[in-house]
Amino acid sequence: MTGTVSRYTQSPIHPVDRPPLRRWGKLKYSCYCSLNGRDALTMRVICRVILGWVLLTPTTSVWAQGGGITAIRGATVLTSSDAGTIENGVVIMRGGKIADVRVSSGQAVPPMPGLNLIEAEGKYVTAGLIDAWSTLGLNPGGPIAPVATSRATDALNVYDRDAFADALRMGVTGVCVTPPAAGGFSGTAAFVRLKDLNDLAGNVTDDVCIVAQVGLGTKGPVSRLAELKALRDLLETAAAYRDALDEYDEKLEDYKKALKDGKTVKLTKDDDKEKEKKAAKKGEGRRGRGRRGRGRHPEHDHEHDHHGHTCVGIRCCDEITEDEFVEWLQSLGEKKEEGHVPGDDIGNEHVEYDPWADPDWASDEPEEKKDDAKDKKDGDKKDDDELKKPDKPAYDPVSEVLMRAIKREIPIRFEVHRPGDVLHVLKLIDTYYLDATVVGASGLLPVAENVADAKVGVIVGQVIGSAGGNDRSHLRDLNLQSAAASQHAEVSPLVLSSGRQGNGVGGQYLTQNAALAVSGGLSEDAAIRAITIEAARSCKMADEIGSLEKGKKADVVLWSGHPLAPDSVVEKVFVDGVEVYSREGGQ
Amino acid sequence: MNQRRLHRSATMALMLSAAIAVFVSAAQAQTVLLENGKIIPVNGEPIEKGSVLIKNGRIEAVGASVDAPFDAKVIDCEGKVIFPGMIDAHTWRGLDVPNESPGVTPFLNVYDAIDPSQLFFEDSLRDGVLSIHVSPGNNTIIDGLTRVVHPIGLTPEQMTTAPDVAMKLSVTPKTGYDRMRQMAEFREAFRKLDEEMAQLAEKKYEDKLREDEKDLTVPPEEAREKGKELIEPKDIPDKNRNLLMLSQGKLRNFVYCGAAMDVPAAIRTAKQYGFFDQSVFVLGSETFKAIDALKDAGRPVVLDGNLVHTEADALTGEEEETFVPKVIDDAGLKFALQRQWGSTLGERYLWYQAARCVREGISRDHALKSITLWPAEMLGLGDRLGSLEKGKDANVLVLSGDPLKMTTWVELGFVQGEKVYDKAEDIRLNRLFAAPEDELGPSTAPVSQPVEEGHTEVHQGEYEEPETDQ
Amino acid sequence: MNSIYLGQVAIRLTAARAALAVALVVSTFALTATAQAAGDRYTVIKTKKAVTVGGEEIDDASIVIVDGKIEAVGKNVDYPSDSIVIDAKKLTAMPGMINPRTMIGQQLPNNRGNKSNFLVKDEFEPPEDETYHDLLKAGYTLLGVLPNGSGLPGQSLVVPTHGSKAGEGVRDEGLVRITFGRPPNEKDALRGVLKEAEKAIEAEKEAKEKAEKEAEEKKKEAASKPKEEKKDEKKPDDKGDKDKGDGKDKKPTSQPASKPSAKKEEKKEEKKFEIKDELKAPVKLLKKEEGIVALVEFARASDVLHFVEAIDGFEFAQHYAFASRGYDDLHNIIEHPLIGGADATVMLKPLLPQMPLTVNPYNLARELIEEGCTVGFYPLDDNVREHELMRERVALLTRAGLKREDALKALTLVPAQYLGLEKQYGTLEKEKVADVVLLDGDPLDPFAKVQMVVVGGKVVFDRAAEEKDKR
Amino acid sequence: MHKRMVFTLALLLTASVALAGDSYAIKAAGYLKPDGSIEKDITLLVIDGKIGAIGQDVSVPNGVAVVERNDQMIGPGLVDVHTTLGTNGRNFEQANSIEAGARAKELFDPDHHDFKEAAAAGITTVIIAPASTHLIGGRTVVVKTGGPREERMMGEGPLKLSLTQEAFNMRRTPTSLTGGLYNLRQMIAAAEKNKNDQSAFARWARGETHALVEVGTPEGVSTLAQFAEEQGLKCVALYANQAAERLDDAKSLGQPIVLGTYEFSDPRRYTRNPNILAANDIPFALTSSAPRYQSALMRVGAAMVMKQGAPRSAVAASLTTVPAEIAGVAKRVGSLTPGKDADFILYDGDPLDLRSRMRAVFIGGERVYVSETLASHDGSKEGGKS
Repeated sequence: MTGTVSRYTQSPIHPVDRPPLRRWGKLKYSCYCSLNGRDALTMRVICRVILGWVLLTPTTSVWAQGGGITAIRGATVLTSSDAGTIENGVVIMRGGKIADVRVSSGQAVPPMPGLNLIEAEGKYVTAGLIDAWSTLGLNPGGPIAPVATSRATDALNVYDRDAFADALRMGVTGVCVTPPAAGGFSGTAAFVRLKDLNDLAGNVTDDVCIVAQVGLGTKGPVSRLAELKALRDLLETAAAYRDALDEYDEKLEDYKKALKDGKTVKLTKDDDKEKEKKAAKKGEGRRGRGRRGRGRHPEHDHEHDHHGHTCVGIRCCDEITEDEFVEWLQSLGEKKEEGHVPGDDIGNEHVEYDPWADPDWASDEPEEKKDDAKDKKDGDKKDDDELKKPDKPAYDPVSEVLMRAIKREIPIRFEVHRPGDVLHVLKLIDTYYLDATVVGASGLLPVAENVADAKVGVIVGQVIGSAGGNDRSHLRDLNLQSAAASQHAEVSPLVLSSGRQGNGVGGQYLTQNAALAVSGGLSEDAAIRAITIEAARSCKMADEIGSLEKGKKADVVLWSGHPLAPDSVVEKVFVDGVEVYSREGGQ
Repeated sequence: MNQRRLHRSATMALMLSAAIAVFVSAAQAQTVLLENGKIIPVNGEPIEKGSVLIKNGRIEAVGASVDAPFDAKVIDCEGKVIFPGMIDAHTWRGLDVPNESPGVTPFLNVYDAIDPSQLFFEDSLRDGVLSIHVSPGNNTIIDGLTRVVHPIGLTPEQMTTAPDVAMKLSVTPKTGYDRMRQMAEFREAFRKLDEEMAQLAEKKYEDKLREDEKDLTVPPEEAREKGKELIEPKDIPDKNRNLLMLSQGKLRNFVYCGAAMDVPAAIRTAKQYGFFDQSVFVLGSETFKAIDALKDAGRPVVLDGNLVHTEADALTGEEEETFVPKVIDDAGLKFALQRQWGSTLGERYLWYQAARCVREGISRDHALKSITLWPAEMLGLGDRLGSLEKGKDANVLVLSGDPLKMTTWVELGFVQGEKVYDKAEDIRLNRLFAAPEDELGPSTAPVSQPVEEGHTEVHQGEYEEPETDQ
Repeated sequence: MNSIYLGQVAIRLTAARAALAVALVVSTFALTATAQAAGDRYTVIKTKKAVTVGGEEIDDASIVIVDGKIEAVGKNVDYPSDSIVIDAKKLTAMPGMINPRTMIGQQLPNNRGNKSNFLVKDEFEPPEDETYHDLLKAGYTLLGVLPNGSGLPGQSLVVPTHGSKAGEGVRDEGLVRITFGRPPNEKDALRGVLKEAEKAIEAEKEAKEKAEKEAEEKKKEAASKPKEEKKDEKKPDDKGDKDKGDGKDKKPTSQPASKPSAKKEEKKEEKKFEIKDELKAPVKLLKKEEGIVALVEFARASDVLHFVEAIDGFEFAQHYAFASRGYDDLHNIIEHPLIGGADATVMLKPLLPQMPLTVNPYNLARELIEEGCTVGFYPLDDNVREHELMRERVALLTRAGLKREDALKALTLVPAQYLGLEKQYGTLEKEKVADVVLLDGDPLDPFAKVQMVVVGGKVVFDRAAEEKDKR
Repeated sequence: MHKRMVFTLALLLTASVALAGDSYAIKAAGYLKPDGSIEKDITLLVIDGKIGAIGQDVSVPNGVAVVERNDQMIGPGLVDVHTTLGTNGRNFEQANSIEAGARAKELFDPDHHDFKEAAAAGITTVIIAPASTHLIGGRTVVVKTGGPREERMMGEGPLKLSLTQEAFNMRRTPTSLTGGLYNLRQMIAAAEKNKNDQSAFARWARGETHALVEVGTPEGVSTLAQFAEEQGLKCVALYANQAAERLDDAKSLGQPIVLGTYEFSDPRRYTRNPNILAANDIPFALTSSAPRYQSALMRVGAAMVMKQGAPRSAVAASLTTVPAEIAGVAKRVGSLTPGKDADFILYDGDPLDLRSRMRAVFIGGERVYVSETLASHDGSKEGGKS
């Protein structure tokens, strides 16, 4: 590389303990062993022999696939599965999957091509650790203004390899990167498997879950309630949107059927004008629907949806939107003739509108629904004889996302800390029947039983944090308790994670967090599960990763000692059966 | 005495702009033969002693010996170098306001923002940059259409080399946005376009039925499909016209990627919305880290004016410097260099940037192409600009020496066959190079000499035939 | 090869570098091994070309160094066979560059008024070795460290950049900084100082005479305060002078007249005489003693006129050195006798300023030189990066018409002159201190890098060896 | 049911210690030796608040109560070299930057709850220092965080100085580091002349004692090293978290380096520094900087450092012997050695393991803290280790 000059030529620090990273220009990275047909055949034969050595009873499924075999033998295996802890176990990886986990036979094995046998007596093996709630490698690149349509993938800096390498070095093979918190819905999280630091983007699963926050920082009770209300309103809107879409689908089916049956829609010349009128009405209608959102400012409903956020409780109409801009541009030419004053349609509505004068605004939803239903019925009656094309509800990007949560297609996470807020959120979860997890939960202790009753999972962030003075003071020391509390209250599942760090750090200290939780009363087994299988479960990845079970992806970590012990280090990390990190030089 | 000097320099500036006006308006292209010069055609071997014939605004012939018509104005370029006009591949200079405040404004056009009076254009002319791709700034999401201009003319119209060349986009977050929201806006813009076009199609189909006095007998999807072919260009609302062209892959586009992590996003977005084959990536200095992705994409790139990226190692604190063009060149990508505008150093010149590339190990051929032919190709003007070839626009420079030499100056500049720059007539340079007493006449001259007289003395004969056509 | 060719050298260079590196490393080792013993031994640098600055540019020149000084520079020079040979046959040699005004390592508090007895030497805090190293890498071998403050804040220190510790300098006295940026205050202040100094001179003279001629008894009598009288007398006189004329031709004539009268009136007052510390430097300036230089700095061109007025009536040191801080309008007074024509040394930032109220660039350095000035350059600020960019900035000025030899001088010889060190530094000539910078290209090629720096026969910086170390 | 058990157990425990009176013995699973290793199955004999004996074959005199703690390990009380416990922010002096005569002794409240928190985190001895907003902050004081009242004050500690940005502002002199060093030089020169001056500053100036000097940046380490060498001073660099980037300078100081405070958000660049220092035989001490940070972070920091590869011995020393040395109280605290104060902690596992919970903390033989949830764990073994 030309022009690579160091300013500190005599720096005493040499990065010796870095995982293999590609420095620009040269490739130094382990890859899959690729075998051609003939090799594969011989391989298969060899494998059969080897397995005979390694295992007492080779399973056919193991060598049905091609590829080399890696076996770790003699270690204590913390499986994170029903098998529990296996002393003197053997973990066999093949074709990127875990071929078997069992007690080792202890027989000697001669060196063979294609077999990578690692003798690991006195060492420990776990599944790759998973940081279920992290900001590792996140680089939003601007003031954080997440909206429900945000995706963490978009802000994932795949070139921040040093940060990911640090996590890998500590045994972390999977990270759930969540959008930064800002209150309200802040988009969907992404799951990154640290399979190849040079191709992180290729190992991202998008839309792992939707993330929301309530009552962060030192917000007062009123604004916290407003926040909760906003969340509820958005969910409500999404539910209504879902209903509207369903209704439309139904109508469309009927319509199609009618067309098939030979009915036709009569088109008249006047239709145009009527349509325009309709469109105008539709606009009103939209606003009307907004009213249903219990207290949402009617002005702030749909006009701004293309911005991806719905402005609840905040007046943000000062900003001229693109639509308004274009409309205004066009109005300069077209509408003048009709005596239209430019700008008429931008600001005037605000002046004219008086929310207190509008009796509908504050009224309850059921009534409105009734009214609507009535309207519909009336309408149906009128047009009974004539076939009409159904109107599709206007697209609402926020509801499109939230609708998936309501349909339980995607889990949702609420970051919430204060006990009172937790209860509110539990209610919300119950109302909309969400597949939800409570995150952060630093103030879980008093309401742990409620959480347990609600069968809602908990993800605990940092077990210890810096002390008062900053706006995270409510996190102080409480996580430790909540970890213990969760266990006592038998909240299941419990996940430990690195939490919100803000500066792109995360994952590196997962085991230490877990160790602290153990000192707080969590059992060691539960602590390990909380950073492996339960973490995977909270990200809907438990079918593939998170434990050492036959058939799962071979994300395996070899430790020099117990993972939670202070001086044990990661010796090797395998992802999909490929060794991605090896501690050079041993102890 | 001080006042006198002051006054004079101010008036000189005025005179120069007047001179520019004159050049532009003299629209009759001459037939000019540049002979005896060393020709560096960029796309071929240099000719030690050769001639270039300019006729009707185009290059008529290039070669060691060229037959010139009797009426050709012959300019002897003995000891000089003949070089194609350099091309600035991407800049927002020359615009009065580089970005509109809403992020998604595909319907805008830089035509409305070009400010011909900016000194930027004059400096570009002096530095041999004869084609400038003026584009909206990087602080945007989807911005309007760009334009290639030459730095001479009084109105954007006169300055235009090629209109509506490309569209400007940025995946790096606009001020006040984060990356996630930036991308959400992208998705929403294209989704909306799709929806609106579908609705338009449906309406067109229904209108057609209405005209034919028929009933509607097909479900909406079918109507939309059938309506598609009925849409005529005039039906498309102005708001969507450019974006539609973009999504159909018919519009060249320049996508700004400020950081390495933006490169995959840019490529993904471009592919998803169908404009990848027309993409040029405008890179920040850190983006070389995404070289693999760039290499796979294989699209041309425009490099940051700051050619060296410096970064401290997170672990050791050691600073590493990387010469970015070398990384790009080694990956086999076509690249264009940008000027580091506002710098008081050499990096504000295109030739200097190219010279630096040569110094850091890039071949001379590539370095020269990166300021001429490659940017021309990126702009889709490869057949018009960027090299000295028969049939191309006569954007030609006569240099006092090798283009990559420190002491070289532009002596003559031709845009579309017109002589638009002559160093001998460049008042600012005359003043720069004049001996202290020269510029005002002998310093012993009586102080009472009227200032205006001095002017006429100096400038008489410089612009003799101010024929105005308009 | 007057012009700088930017293109083709690169590839050849990289190929050559490997060979070069080996040679350099070997020679470096040889040097360090014998450094102590080599006190009187010859060191020879074989170069591709020597840009001597003082004289001609010599191709294939050898530079012979003995005892830290240059013995000879030339194509075919003789040297003993046991000389240490530094092989730099691919490199171009130039004298070490000098930054005449920097605050690097300056520790003084912000002095105001006359603190001319303050010496930077006393408080100099050597910068980090890294900074020194980076300065060497940029080709700078000497720094003139300014005292901090305004008025007469103290005296500069000149230090070499190859690892001098606190208080070690090649020159630590006699460089009196005078800033002149706010005429109303500073004019009076400067005048006041000069008057006091003048008085002190008189008093000293008298004391001497008395000591020679008369017995000690008489000393007791002499005590009175004629200070105020003198001031009153002089001021109207000065003002009158200035208001009348432009000060162009006036200066020489006005001073002798007022002096003698002042002298006589003060005669009686002295007893045991000792000049105050802070007056010592101004006194030396007025006495025009050898080795004293006034480093005068201006913010605006008009300051020069005010300065002339302020020192009117005094005989100042014969050697002024200007460093213009603003200089955008210095062209206004280019014909002023103090600027053009005089033996003033003017230090500038290497920029191409624009004519006021216009966008017309003008080459101030070139115009000053053509008016007969000596012009030198100093970096824009104290950042190492700016030092690295100096050659590029100056090269851009040569593109804008500055002559090559003037440009080179402005980086080496002129700063030396400014610091009163032109006899020891600034060129590659016999008898000068052997600060040799070796580049892989022409000094004015902005892309050429400093490959090696040899000071007093020792290699103090070697890029190739360092890069090899790194690997 | 559960509650009753808690009560009984708590009663039993207090009873057992109370029984011991002035002398008692504890049988434990092991104890942390100064070199970081663990000696197993030991007995600790406490006589009159001092350690009488410790080891595998300690004979317990007749009449001395023996407490069986066979599932627990003993570690020495932790020593924290830089805190502002109990000062309520009174350690700020706004007007002057140089406060060589100030004494931290006079500014803390010995009954402040900060001390209880520190004791609960196992920190038994602390240095209370003036704020870092002074060039010379004054003299620190070494106190215990609990135990017999009359023995809490252990004496005055080293002088505290600061060369960080905080120490300089424009409203008072010196306003810059350079000015500060200039002042220091003058003061040192004066102190060197007057050999009779026995003030803390003068003794430090003459190189007789060491001082804590806060540096912050790597450059600060270099500056300090140069200054110390020039003036012949003994300086302990405080918060030199990147000292490893200036290894030579750190070495030339010839004193331990103080590092802190480590959190779970620290990038590896900082946490791997102790590792490098240890590899170069430079001793280091960790500090919690309580109450600005939680006292508990001291042990967390040690675990983080160990995870980055620092050897056990160095990490153990960094919490105990090294800070005791810096505080000048190594003869009394810092290790479990006969004759020293009986400041120790009962853990339910390896003292350096984050999984181990502190069961009880003793200062001067007196129990000052007992784990609140102890009972529930004793009751149900689920929380223990496998």
